[in-house]
Amino acid sequence: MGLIDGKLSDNFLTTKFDSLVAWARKSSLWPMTFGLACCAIEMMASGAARYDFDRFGVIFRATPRQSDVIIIAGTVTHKMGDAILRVYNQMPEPRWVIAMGNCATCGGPYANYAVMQGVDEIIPVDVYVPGCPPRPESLMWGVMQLQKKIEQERFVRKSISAA
Amino acid sequence: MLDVESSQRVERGPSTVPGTEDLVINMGPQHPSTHGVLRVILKMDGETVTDVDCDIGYLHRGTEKIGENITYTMFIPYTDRLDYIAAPSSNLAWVQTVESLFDWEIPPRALFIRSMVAELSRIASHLLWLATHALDIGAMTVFLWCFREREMVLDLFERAFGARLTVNAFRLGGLFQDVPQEFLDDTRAFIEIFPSRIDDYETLLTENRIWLQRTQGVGVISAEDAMDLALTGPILRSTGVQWDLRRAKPYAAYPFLDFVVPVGENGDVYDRYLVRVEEMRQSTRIIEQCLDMLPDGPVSCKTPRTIKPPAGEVYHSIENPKGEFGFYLVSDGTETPYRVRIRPPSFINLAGLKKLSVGGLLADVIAIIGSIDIVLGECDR
Amino acid sequence: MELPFFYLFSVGIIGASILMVTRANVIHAALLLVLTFFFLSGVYVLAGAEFLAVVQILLYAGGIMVLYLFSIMLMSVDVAVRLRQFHRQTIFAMATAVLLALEIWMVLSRGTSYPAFKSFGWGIGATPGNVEALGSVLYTQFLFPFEVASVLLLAAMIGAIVLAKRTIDR
Amino acid sequence: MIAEIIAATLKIVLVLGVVSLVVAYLTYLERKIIGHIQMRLGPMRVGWHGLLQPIADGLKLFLKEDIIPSRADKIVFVIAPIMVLVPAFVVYSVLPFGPNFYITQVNVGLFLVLAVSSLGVFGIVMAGWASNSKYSLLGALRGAAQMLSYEIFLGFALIGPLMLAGSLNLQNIVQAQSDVWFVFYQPLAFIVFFIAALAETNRVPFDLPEAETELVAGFHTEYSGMKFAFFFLAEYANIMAVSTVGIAVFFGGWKGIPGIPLPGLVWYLLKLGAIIFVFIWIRATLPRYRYDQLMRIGWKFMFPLVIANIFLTGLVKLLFL
Amino acid sequence: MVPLSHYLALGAIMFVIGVAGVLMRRNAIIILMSIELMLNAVNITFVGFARQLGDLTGQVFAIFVITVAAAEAAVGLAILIALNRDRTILNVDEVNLLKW
Amino acid sequence: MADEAGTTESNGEGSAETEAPKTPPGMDLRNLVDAEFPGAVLEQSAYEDREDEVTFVLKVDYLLRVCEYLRNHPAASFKILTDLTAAHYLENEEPFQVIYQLVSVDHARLLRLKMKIRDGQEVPSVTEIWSSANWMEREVYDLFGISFAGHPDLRRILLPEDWGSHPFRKDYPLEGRGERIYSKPTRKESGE
Repeated sequence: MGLIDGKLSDNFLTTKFDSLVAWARKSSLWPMTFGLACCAIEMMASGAARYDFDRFGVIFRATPRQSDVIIIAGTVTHKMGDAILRVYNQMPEPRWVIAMGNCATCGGPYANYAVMQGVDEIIPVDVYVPGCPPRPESLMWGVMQLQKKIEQERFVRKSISAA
Repeated sequence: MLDVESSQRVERGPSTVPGTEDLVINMGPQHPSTHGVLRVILKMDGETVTDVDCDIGYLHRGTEKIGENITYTMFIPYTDRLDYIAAPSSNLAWVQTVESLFDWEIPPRALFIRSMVAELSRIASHLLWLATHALDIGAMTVFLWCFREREMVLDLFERAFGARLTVNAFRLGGLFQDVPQEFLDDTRAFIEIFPSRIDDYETLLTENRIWLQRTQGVGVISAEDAMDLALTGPILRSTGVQWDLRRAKPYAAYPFLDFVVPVGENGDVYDRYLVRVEEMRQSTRIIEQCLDMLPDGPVSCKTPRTIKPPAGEVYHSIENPKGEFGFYLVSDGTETPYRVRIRPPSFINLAGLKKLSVGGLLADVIAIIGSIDIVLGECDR
Repeated sequence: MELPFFYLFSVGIIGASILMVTRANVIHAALLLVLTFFFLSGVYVLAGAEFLAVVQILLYAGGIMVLYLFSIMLMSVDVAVRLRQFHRQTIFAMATAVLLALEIWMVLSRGTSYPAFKSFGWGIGATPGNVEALGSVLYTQFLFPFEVASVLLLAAMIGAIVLAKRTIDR
Repeated sequence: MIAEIIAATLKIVLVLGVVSLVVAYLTYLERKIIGHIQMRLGPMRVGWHGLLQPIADGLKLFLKEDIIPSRADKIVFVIAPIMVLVPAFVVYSVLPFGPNFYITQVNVGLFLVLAVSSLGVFGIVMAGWASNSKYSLLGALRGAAQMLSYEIFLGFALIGPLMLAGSLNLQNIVQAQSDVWFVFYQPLAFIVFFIAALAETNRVPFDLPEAETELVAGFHTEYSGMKFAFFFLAEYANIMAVSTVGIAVFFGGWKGIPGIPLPGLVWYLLKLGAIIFVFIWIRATLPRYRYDQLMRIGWKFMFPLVIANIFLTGLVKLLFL
Repeated sequence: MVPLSHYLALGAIMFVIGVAGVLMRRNAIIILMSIELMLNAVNITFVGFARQLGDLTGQVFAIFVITVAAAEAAVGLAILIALNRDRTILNVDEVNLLKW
Repeated sequence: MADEAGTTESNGEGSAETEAPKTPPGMDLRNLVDAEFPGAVLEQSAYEDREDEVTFVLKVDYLLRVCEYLRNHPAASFKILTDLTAAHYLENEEPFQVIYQLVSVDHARLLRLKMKIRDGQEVPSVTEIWSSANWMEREVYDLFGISFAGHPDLRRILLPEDWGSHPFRKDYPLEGRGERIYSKPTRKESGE
């Protein structure tokens, strides 16, 4: 894949191929089981019977190597920052980040010495899900937003800015 | 899965001590069964654990320091986020601690509702514990079944207080408003079906041979050792010590309620399981009594607009689902507390992990961490 | 049709085994030995010994070599990789090996004149289903050696357990 | 000669293609069945009732970045997933799916199945060692010990039926069950076989080598993308293979209940579905054994049981047949 | 048809490689594996002869050899593990406990 | 007796026992301790005379002996050290207080011990008496910078090893100090 990534021009074949790839990727988003605080409980609830993330093809994987998206669910402290960065670096491309909850978004109610004011200080975030903690429906909305974002990504075609 | 300091690579260099070198396994701060961001450093000889060191603080959010900078009322939402699995319990501990600085007369209706909601939160907490504990040991269906009932409890919270998880349930002096009648009806409906659901879990686990083999005789601790380590809650009770603050130092509506404090015999993981399952049944009984005895009347006493307690210091603790959850509060007579100390059950119970797990196998450590039932929010604060 | 396959397997066996005895990394050596055994079982199939071929894979590759790998992982092999791999006596060893090769070659070249080697005598082993034949030979003619072999295995098993077990008082 | 080779190749391609597809859909089936046991729906959004889910998963994994950890042993790391997948598929070359539906017959058929499937453990050991990660290494050690031990019980459990059938050829074994399935003659052997099969395929309650809550993902913790997909496929291919062996040896293969005229392949598929359902059902129900308990069950319970079974079978055959 | 001499030659080459491995290497595990190689070389000749003579005795002996190899591997590895546990050594020339 | 009893901040109940008609709470324990270690208890107080809020302020030298005595004496039997914390009073002469909250399961009662120490003064560790003190003393060390003599493993527990300051001291701001800077990763480090 590496050879033709982002090098082809728009035509019927490449467009179809890209949409196929996008479909596969958005249909099988495997998040990491990565819970930090309160939001992790709601993340677990999202995977449980009533909300059932599996409907979307979302199943939680324990290892970063096999996951596509990391849901930062909870307060990110400075001590945890190293670990998050390391987990993120262990994930294979393409990878996405959902910042779940106010703490991961902006530090939430914890404006003090120990807490990082938003996980975007260390890793790039694709979707922010507000709430303290967000309801499972909100997290689902976040995943759907991410799916929409993936639909628009280009893989073998040149990116819009380059073209 | 990831480790922080030394990466998870195997260092197979020459060992300093002759003989088999110990394998150092670094679990966490991101590992599926450390229940959050606990990091456990295990020294292992083969599969046998020889030393355990916990690295905590990955969720240290300085809650106590924040509490010293805001007013008494403003701190209630922060208590939600301490033990976020049973938020009303944390609310209750804080609210009662502050109230103990005054001599307010809390209306009985508020007391009963508080007890009822605290017991609901105990059920919610124990359900989450059972779900994750069973999942740790490999029984994945229990996880989803428990979450089904947990969702029902969260629905009740939502109906009464408007939030699922961080409910901010109580106010100083009572409740901020009366609970709706639908909440009471739904609660009654819930406690009618809940005992049969507990039977369902027990069908899957209590007499399951694999479950018995995985939990019986694992992580045994004696009553002496448990008290020495200040382990509280179901862990202490599983060793046979009947110490429940709802009984020993009754608060809220518990003096009027009839319930049994279940105790275990062997102090192993299985007994902790039995104790918690029985506690869920007892909680159901308590809720039923609360519903039956619920008096009419106001739900809040007259409180001043700005809460300025007299100077002094108090320590007040309640029986949280995890153990003794308390606050040591120093007031200097101003609107903000001078010192807020949270007595965290998870933190202190987790300190017993080493005692419980050395000599066991790797899989036992997982079962033991599960049976301690930690929540990192109040462990790290 | 058989000959090209035989050459293929032979080259595989020889190449893999030469690599095996020269690797510094024990795990690589073990895996190369497994490869050798695969090719060897191919040779067995060509020689009409299917049962032996399967036994070779099942016992040697699937059993003994896994035991090797398992043991290697229990030991600290990475130290060994960094150390000197060959004895000082390597040159003598090579010389001995070459001498041995010469000797075997001489013996073999003389031996081929023996008449029995010239003729193919397909007997019981010729039938495609040689499992039954092998079984009947093994359990009638060679019953006593077979039982001795099982006693040997039992002794080895007990010996291995005693050797590898930690001292009891630890 | 050429025609033979082409025909053989076509057969192989056909069987492998069908097997790969079925194996991929096993994952779907598992998610659906477990979902319903757990009172949820399982995949619903990708295609009608999530039917395209395995395709999407496979395609995504195929297009995923393939990480080789910098401190891994690169060659072994790359070979390991192949070493797991190849034996899992080679086994199908001798398995009977229907009266005339198989790739080849070998007179050491069952033995060959055992031999080839025992090679899967190499891939696991190699993967665990090459990843240079502690979780992987522990998973590999557990996997090696577990699969080596349970291979023995698996093989010994098959000896009873073999003594009844008098052949190692799977076709002959199936033919020998024309009247009565061997599961009725050999219930002990079947129980041991089934437990050993669970352990051989690393399924709950014996999924120790990849126990998620202990070892993250066990031996394949460090694998991503396509290589991980190989492990995934191999696991399910092994389940199907071992189920097929079980059907052939204990449940009369493609032979159906007399009086119901259905093609052999359909009977086979029905039996396969039933056995795989039990596999999934067990996964949804039981907790996981601990390592020492696993070994104890094997050596102290199952091993004497199979030996006794062989002895009894021999005795009965000697005295009454 | 593969002539007998081919089997014998293959066996001989394998045997010599095994001998060279035993004599050259310091690593005890590789020495053990070289011995396995030698045993297998013998098996090749057994099988070759069995085929040539149409007699299954050769194959039967190969099976016995495999039995012996299994026993040897078990005991050998047990010794190595014991050595490695006590002394963290793997090289044969360091095994000098009996040397005074 | 209780001649040296003073008052803590403002509750002013401790010194009242000489003229008050009823005995203040905790007198039985006070007598117990005074009989064995006269002069160990510097002050005695209880918030609003509550039985559960009895506080003894101890002399640092007596801490270990009094604790062991209270743990083992059947009339006290404080088997559980349920909480150990500290408080910082910036303006006081002895700015730090170390607070021990004891629980007796047998008698279902609480007792609070307290020590006032200077900045930098070492406190004897009670880990030998109650194992539960281990982590709590580490926490106090971490957040207040009070070191405990005789602690088996005095490391930071909540904050990273390299933090360098003690955030629960009153002169430490809520925000600001100790912030660390991360750089966003531009490209994944291969293989990590």
